[in-house]
Formats: sequence, structure tokens, C-alpha cells
Amino acid sequence: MSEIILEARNIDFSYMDGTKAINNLSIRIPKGKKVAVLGNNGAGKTTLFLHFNGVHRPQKGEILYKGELVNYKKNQLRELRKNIGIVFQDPDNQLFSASVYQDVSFGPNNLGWGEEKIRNKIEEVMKQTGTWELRDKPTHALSHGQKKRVAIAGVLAMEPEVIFLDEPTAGLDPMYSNNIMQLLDEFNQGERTVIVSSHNIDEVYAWADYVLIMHSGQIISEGVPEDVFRNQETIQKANLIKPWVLEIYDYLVEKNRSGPGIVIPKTREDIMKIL
Amino acid sequence: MSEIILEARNIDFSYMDGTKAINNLSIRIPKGKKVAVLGNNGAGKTTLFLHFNGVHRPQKGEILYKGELVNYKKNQLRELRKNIGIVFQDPDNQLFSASVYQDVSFGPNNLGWGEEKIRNKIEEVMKQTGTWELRDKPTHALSHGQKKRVAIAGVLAMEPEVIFLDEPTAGLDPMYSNNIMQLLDEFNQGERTVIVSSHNIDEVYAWADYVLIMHSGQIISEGVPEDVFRNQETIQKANLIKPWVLEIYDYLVEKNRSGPGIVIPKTREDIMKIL
Amino acid sequence: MYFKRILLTFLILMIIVVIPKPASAMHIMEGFLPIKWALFWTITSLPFIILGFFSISKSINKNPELKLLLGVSGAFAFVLSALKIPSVTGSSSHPTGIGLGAVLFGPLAMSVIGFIVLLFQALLLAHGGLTTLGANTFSMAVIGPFVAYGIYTLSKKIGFSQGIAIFLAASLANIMTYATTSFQLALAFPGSTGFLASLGKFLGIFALTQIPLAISEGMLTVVIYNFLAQYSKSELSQLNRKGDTPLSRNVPNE
Amino acid sequence: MFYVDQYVYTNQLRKIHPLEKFLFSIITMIIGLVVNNPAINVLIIVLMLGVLIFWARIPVFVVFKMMMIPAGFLALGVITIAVNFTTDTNEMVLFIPIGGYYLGFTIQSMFLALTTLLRSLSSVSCLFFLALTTPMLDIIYVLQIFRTPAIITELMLLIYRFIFIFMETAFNIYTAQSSRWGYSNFRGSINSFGILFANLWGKSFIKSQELFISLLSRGYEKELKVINQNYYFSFGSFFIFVIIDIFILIAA
Repeated sequence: MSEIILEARNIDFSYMDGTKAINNLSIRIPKGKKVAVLGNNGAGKTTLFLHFNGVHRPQKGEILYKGELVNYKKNQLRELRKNIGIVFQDPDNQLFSASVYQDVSFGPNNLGWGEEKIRNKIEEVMKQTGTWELRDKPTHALSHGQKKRVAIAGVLAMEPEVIFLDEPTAGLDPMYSNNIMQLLDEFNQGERTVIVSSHNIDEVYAWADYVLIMHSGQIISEGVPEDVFRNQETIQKANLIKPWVLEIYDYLVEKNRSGPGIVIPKTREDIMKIL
Repeated sequence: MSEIILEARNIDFSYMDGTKAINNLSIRIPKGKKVAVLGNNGAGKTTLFLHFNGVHRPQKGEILYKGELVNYKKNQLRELRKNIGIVFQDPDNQLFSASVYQDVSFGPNNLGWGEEKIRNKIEEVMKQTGTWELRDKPTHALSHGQKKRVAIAGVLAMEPEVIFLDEPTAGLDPMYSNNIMQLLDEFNQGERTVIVSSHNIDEVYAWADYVLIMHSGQIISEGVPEDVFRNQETIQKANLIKPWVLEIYDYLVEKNRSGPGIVIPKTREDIMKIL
Repeated sequence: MYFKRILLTFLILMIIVVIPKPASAMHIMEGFLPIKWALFWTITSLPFIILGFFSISKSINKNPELKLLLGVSGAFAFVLSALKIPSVTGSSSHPTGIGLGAVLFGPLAMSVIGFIVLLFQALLLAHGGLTTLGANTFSMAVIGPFVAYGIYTLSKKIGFSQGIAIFLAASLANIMTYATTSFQLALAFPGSTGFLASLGKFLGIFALTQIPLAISEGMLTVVIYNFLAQYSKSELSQLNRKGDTPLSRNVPNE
Repeated sequence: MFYVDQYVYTNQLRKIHPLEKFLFSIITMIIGLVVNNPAINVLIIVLMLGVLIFWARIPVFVVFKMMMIPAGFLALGVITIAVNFTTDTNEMVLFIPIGGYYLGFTIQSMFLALTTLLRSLSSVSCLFFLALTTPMLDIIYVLQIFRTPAIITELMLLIYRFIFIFMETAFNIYTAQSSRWGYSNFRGSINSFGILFANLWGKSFIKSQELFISLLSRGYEKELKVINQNYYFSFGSFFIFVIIDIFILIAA
């Protein structure tokens, strides 16, 4: 396996009301990969990532960033929050200013960069996310998809090394979803780590290099998508189903209509070539 | 076509802020069908159904229920709201009472039924939706999928003839989604009309008898799913894509690997039989 | 001729007494007060806002999360005042939310939030105004909350039930707010027969007609409070913990 | 969602430096108040509405609908000023006798009412100029120039943002309730409204917690530090504003 960027060792976390959100969880996230996290609402996905950026502190166990133990000292925490960006599911919980431009400037401002650097960075990420034309509009006049992209811009503006997105495509139509996934590919380029949580199995299967399945605060399965989704037991436990492309491919293999030697298909186009 | 239960004739509607939500729209909804409405966020789906239950009044045009013109008199409006139930997308905006039981009783209580009738009805719909075990829980302690089912129970409790659900499966795991769609089948049974809005094309294709595509406040396409989804032009206009089952089937037909004579496949199982 | 005049006068008077007066029309409008009174009320309100400002600054310094809570609460208060609720007489009006706010946050924090909400009402809804911001702040964000707070504390001391204490606090705060408005208007426009006669006039128009609306607001506040006390206990107690200043000191721990 | 909000982002004066618009509005308002002369107040009303309609390009019907908003208060307030008690019917135009007194309208009281009405309308037109041409965030920026404490401007920033979110939520809850007969009588209405506001409050509370976590993730410590897009002074508009005010002063 490649270099590990984030690691959790036997961590436990309960919320104030007593809900156990993370239960003796260990995970190693490989650097530069496109990682997908599956698991129903309440499985602890967001809570886990709030541990990686230091907002939550595990009640037991430890967190490592680039192999270094997180010690929760102020400077290291700042470093962590800069480098591990989180895009929350509901953009209305993240965008606090009615000005798109102001909102994107918030993160860089907290990093204490000079004004010119901040302005250049804002322009860059807003162009990258296709939100530059929206800069004169108030946040409340944006569509849901536009708000999502602004929220992404606000996180990218801090130049993170890892970015975690909580259901970036939920409630978006297929075209918008594709746009966002492409944007994430651009950001990734094999160097920076992108982690996405999703309910859309087909999308995840086609996009991710590495898949984690969470269930009741634990990781119950991890690996390359082909392996994870073929494990009937764990995907059932997590209320998931097999991606259709994989199911059809496996069916074809079983009926000897396609050899197992070829590259496993990921997308519609891939599978049509086999048929 | 079968009996028409709801009809809109050339209706127009703009919100206070000037957004034109419905633009000279006409539609006839057949009785007893499973209808799906597709279209991107902001296409006007919810607004349209708020016209059918009389919450919105069209600024131009007219609405008919069972062939009768809606006149917006108090008694008729009540009748309409009782008979056309709406389950909103975000259950948090719909579950406002403290306990699950109380919430389900909100509608029947307002209808002024006798206490016994109310109790029986509540028990019935809560068992039907699998929420009876949750009856004493506070609504905020439920999972997302449970909230959705409670919201559905609250609407079914009013014994509507038509039920409209705004993205009932958004943000749910595949298993939970299946549960909900099955529940809707039970409610429908070929008699009561179920209308669902969704972004999940594959799900809609497998489930619906009749499909409407909305775009900028208009219906740009309607008909049986096989026809609607084969019209490349309109599905592209609405940012949609072809359901994979249909795409693979059409591909097979084109390559003469499957005759066009057989029943068009709808589900994974169907298509695997052909392969 | 004499009789006709009397009849006409009577008619005009009847019309102003009878026409429904939504609370939005009860903020003193921009420019209505002569400049000296506008200044006077601005200066009178200022100490309360400054005190409130220091009190919330202190709490925010201890707990930065409180800033966000106050922000969303201000938005909540604005939305509350922007919606129309039905009144016992069948007309409808905007609730003031003064009683609820005072019970949730305490009167000093309410003076700051109330001040900002009034500024937003002027700029976004055209209710009230900038030159009358001081006068409106004094009646709605100072007198109202302090009356609510006082009545609530007193009622609890007398031994009234929670529901009655909340009802009295909210409805009397509402009435006293508009009595203050009448007082401010009577001072500015004493007429030829003096302040007292003028106060009678303005009270008759602005405070008496408010009674049914005040009763509705009292009932509404009770419903809201009961709901919160039963099902948002954890939120209320957190509010209690966060506000170790006057903020929310009086949220009961049941 | 609000009348003002639809036009404030699209009006033709949007790009003018907010300080220019703010000062123009406030100075003109103060002139109207201090001079307190009906003719000058009429002049201010005409000039301000003219600027709004012909320069800012706000539709005429919007401007007049806005001017109707204060009508409720003004009608009440102005008539109450005009009504007077006296013992002497000589100066009274209309009256009814009550005991030994007369209740009615005198010439002075009617003149006072008229002066007050026009003064108020002239200030209102200045307020509307600001409200319709300057977005809230620009006004907050002006307050920052005047060294308003950061806590106040930050609270304003948050309140402005969340007003729209909560309005939408309140509207959605209201719709869901009325779809289930929640507002079919007075009792039900008070109950439903109570539930609505209680829910909204609960949601506001959760929102503030979630917002806090998301801001922490972006490096929030104590201040909501942001930068604005650059604002530019324009000599032309500044000149026009000064000319208008000088003209009013000369007329006075």
C-alpha cells in the first residue's frame, strides 16, 4: 500500500448525550487516493472526519497525520485544520456570509495570509469551481448545487492536502453530480487525497480507488471497490447492494460469457464494450 | 387513458420574489397510477403539487380534482387538503410534534374525527409504515430513514386518495429506499394514486407506470417510462441520463442480440434473464 | 350643519379606532418624531445597548460558540416578528417576540439583539426607521424585555404556575411596549391641552386596541414555551450553562 | 423573499461606493428633519423618488408600493395628532362635544399633522433610497468604516444570512402544517404557530452548533475575519449626490 496520510488507532468517541459515535475504530487512509466512505446516516462518517481535522478529540486511542501523532497543541491544530478540509453536507450549515466572496475569504483569512495572496487564491478557486460569476449574488439567491460549489471553494481556498466531502452529490441531478465528481478528480490528480461519503453505490464504484464501509461507528470493510462490493455479507450488513455494473459483469463471468482476465468494468461504457 | 384524478389547465405561478415557478403548465394525472416526476431542483415540482392540494392558488389557469373545478371555498379546500397528501422532502420540516405518535395524530386531530377512529387509524398507518415501535420516541431521536417513514405515516393517516412524495428516497441507503418504494406499492394497489419526485432515474424507471419530466416550470415530456427515457433530446434538456437497464437493452437490440418483441426489461433481474 | 360636522368627526374617529392595526404599523415610523425627540430617545437607549454589549462580549470571549447562537437567535427573532399570527378578534398581526426573547436570553442581551432586529426591520421591511431607531429600541428592546423579565420573576415569586407567569410576562410586555410608544408620541406631540390629554389619545389608539393582540401573543408564547420546556430541555439547559451572565439566567431547570 | 431584497442586488446604483449612498441618504434625511419645512420635505420626496425611479431604475410600482408600507402607522399617528381636546370651538374645523370639552380638529393641529406627515414621508424616502440601493453587507461595511464594534457587525452578518434560511424553513413548516389542516380555526392556528416557532427555535439552536463546527474546521478562533470585494469611489455619482444636497439646502 502507498504512503499513509491519515491514521486512526483504536479511537472511541461518544457525544455529550451519550450516543456512541465511534467505537474502537482503526483506519489508515492512503495518500493521493480517491476514497469513498459508505454507510448510513448516523454511522459516524462525519464524526470520524472531525477527528482527523482536530475538531473532535478521541476519548480513547490516537490520530496520526503523516505518521505524526496529533498532540492537540494550538499550532499543530491549526496546521491540521488547514490541511484537512471538510465540506459539510448541508451548505447552509457552512456558508455563514450572504456574500459568496466574503465566505470564500474566511478560511484564507484565518491562515493569516497577505491580502493579495488571499485575493488571488479566492479568484483561482472560484474560477475552478465555476462560482466566480456568482460573486455578486447573495448566498440566499443561489441554487442548492451552486451553494455546494461555493462551500467547496471555501475549503479549497485553504489549499488543503486532504479534502473530505459529506455527500457532495446528494439531491443533485445526474449532470450536476458529474460536474462535482470531475472537479474532485481535478483536485486529486493522484496527489491530493479526496474522501467522499455517499449513498450512491454506482457512482462510488465508478469513481473511487479505495472504499471504506462504516457501520455503527466501526469500519466493517475496506479495500479496492471490486473486492469490497463483492463481499455480500458486509454490504448487506450496511444496507447496501452490489453496483449494477459489477453485478452484471460477475453474472457474465459466471455464465462464461466474459473471461475474468480482462480489466473489470467500471462504467456503462466499459460494460457495453464487453457485451 | 384511464380516469383523470388531477388536472391543471394552463396554470401560471410566480413567487413573491418574482421567480416564475410554473409557466403555462397543463397536465392530467391518471387515477390509480404510480407516477414519477423528474426534473432538476427548482424545476417547479413541489410548487405544482402545492397547487393540487390548494396551498397555492394559480395566478392564471385552473385546477380540477376529479373533473371538478377547484373554487377555493373553505369547504372544498379542506376536502382537497385531506384527499391530496404531500410528503415533503425534508422530514425535519414536516415532523413538528414532540413524539412520533403525536405527530402522526396531527392531521386526524385537525380533521375532527372521533377519538376512537383516530386511535385506530394511527395504529393502522404506523404498523403499515413500520413506525409503531417508534411511537413513544421524540422525533429528533430518529434516524433519517425513520423520520421519512413517520412523515409518510402522518400523511397516510388522513386517508388521502392521492399522495405526493418529494424525493422520498434521497439520502437513503439502497435497502431503505427499496422499503419505501414497496410501501408505496402497497398503498397504491392500482387504486390510489402515488406520485413521486426523484433524481434517481434507475429507481423511477423500474417503479413508475407513468413519467413526467419538468423543466423551468413546464412539463416537457410525459408518458410511459420506456418512451420518455428514449427521447434523448428532452432527457438531456432536463439534465437527466438514460436508465442503465434501458440503455443496455437498447444496445443489445441494436446489436441484434435481443429481439424487440419481448417485454422491455425494468430491473436487474429482468435484464439478466436476457443476457 | 352643526350636526353633520359632529357626525363626520365621529365617523373619522370610529374609523381609526376600529381599523385593524398590525404590529408592523406600531413601530414609530421614520421621521415621525421631531429631531430633538429622536436624539433624546437615542441617547436614552444607548446605555442599555452598551451594557448589553459588554455583557454579551464577556460571554462570547469565554465561549466563541455563543456568538453564533446569538446570531441565529437574532435571525429567529426577526422571522418571528415577520410572520403574521391570528388574533382573538379574527384579524392578524405580527408577534413581537419580546416576552419569549426576554425569558430565553434575559433582558440585557435582548436589548442588543432587539436593536439589531429593529435595524433590520427598518432596512428590509420598511417597518420603523433609522431616526426613530432609538425610540423603538427603548420601547421594544428595553422596556418590553425588562417588563417581561420583571413580571415573570414576580409571578414566580407569588407562586403562579409556569404557564400563567409566561402568559402574563408576554402579554404585559406587549402592552407595555405600546404604552411606551404612546408615551413617546404624547411627549413629542402634546397638543394644545397638554401631555396628559395627548397621552390619553395615543394610549387609546396604540395601547388599548393592542389588548386582543397581546392576549394572542401571550397564548402563543405559552404554547412555544411548553413545547420547548418538554422537548428541548437539553438545548435550554445548554443555553443556561453558556449564559453565565444575565443571559438566560431565568430559564428554569425542571 | 422581501420586497427590498429583490431589487437591491440588481439596481443600477449597486456598484456605487456604499459610503457615498449611505452619507447621501443620511445627510438628506437630517436636512429634512432639521429644516422641518413642508415644502422642502416635498422637494426631498420628489428628488429621492426621482433618483430611485430614473437613476436606480427601480420599477415605479415597486417604489409606490413601498411608500404604502408606512401608511398604516402614518394614518393612525397623523389623525391622532390632528384630533384635539379644547374648551373653545372657535378654531375647530370639525368637532363633537364631550362633557364641557370639544373633541375635534383645529387648524393648528391639522397643520402640525400635515407637517409631521410630510417630514416622515421625506425621511422614509431617504430610508428607501438606502434600503433599495445598498445591500445589507455594504451597509455593514459602512458601519465598519465608522468603527462599529466587531461583535455588532458580525452579529449583523450572521443574522442577515440566517434570516433567509429560517424564513424558508418557517415557510416549509407552515406549508406542511396547512397541508394537514393545521390552520383551520383560531385554536388550531395558535397551537400550530406555537409548534412552528418552537421547532424553528430548536432548529436555530442546532444550526448554531453545526455552524460552529464547520467554522472551527475552517480555522475559526474568535473573529469572523473576512475580506470584501474591492469597493471603488466614483467621482461622478459623488458629484451628483453633493449637487442634490446643495440644491435642497439652497431651497431651504
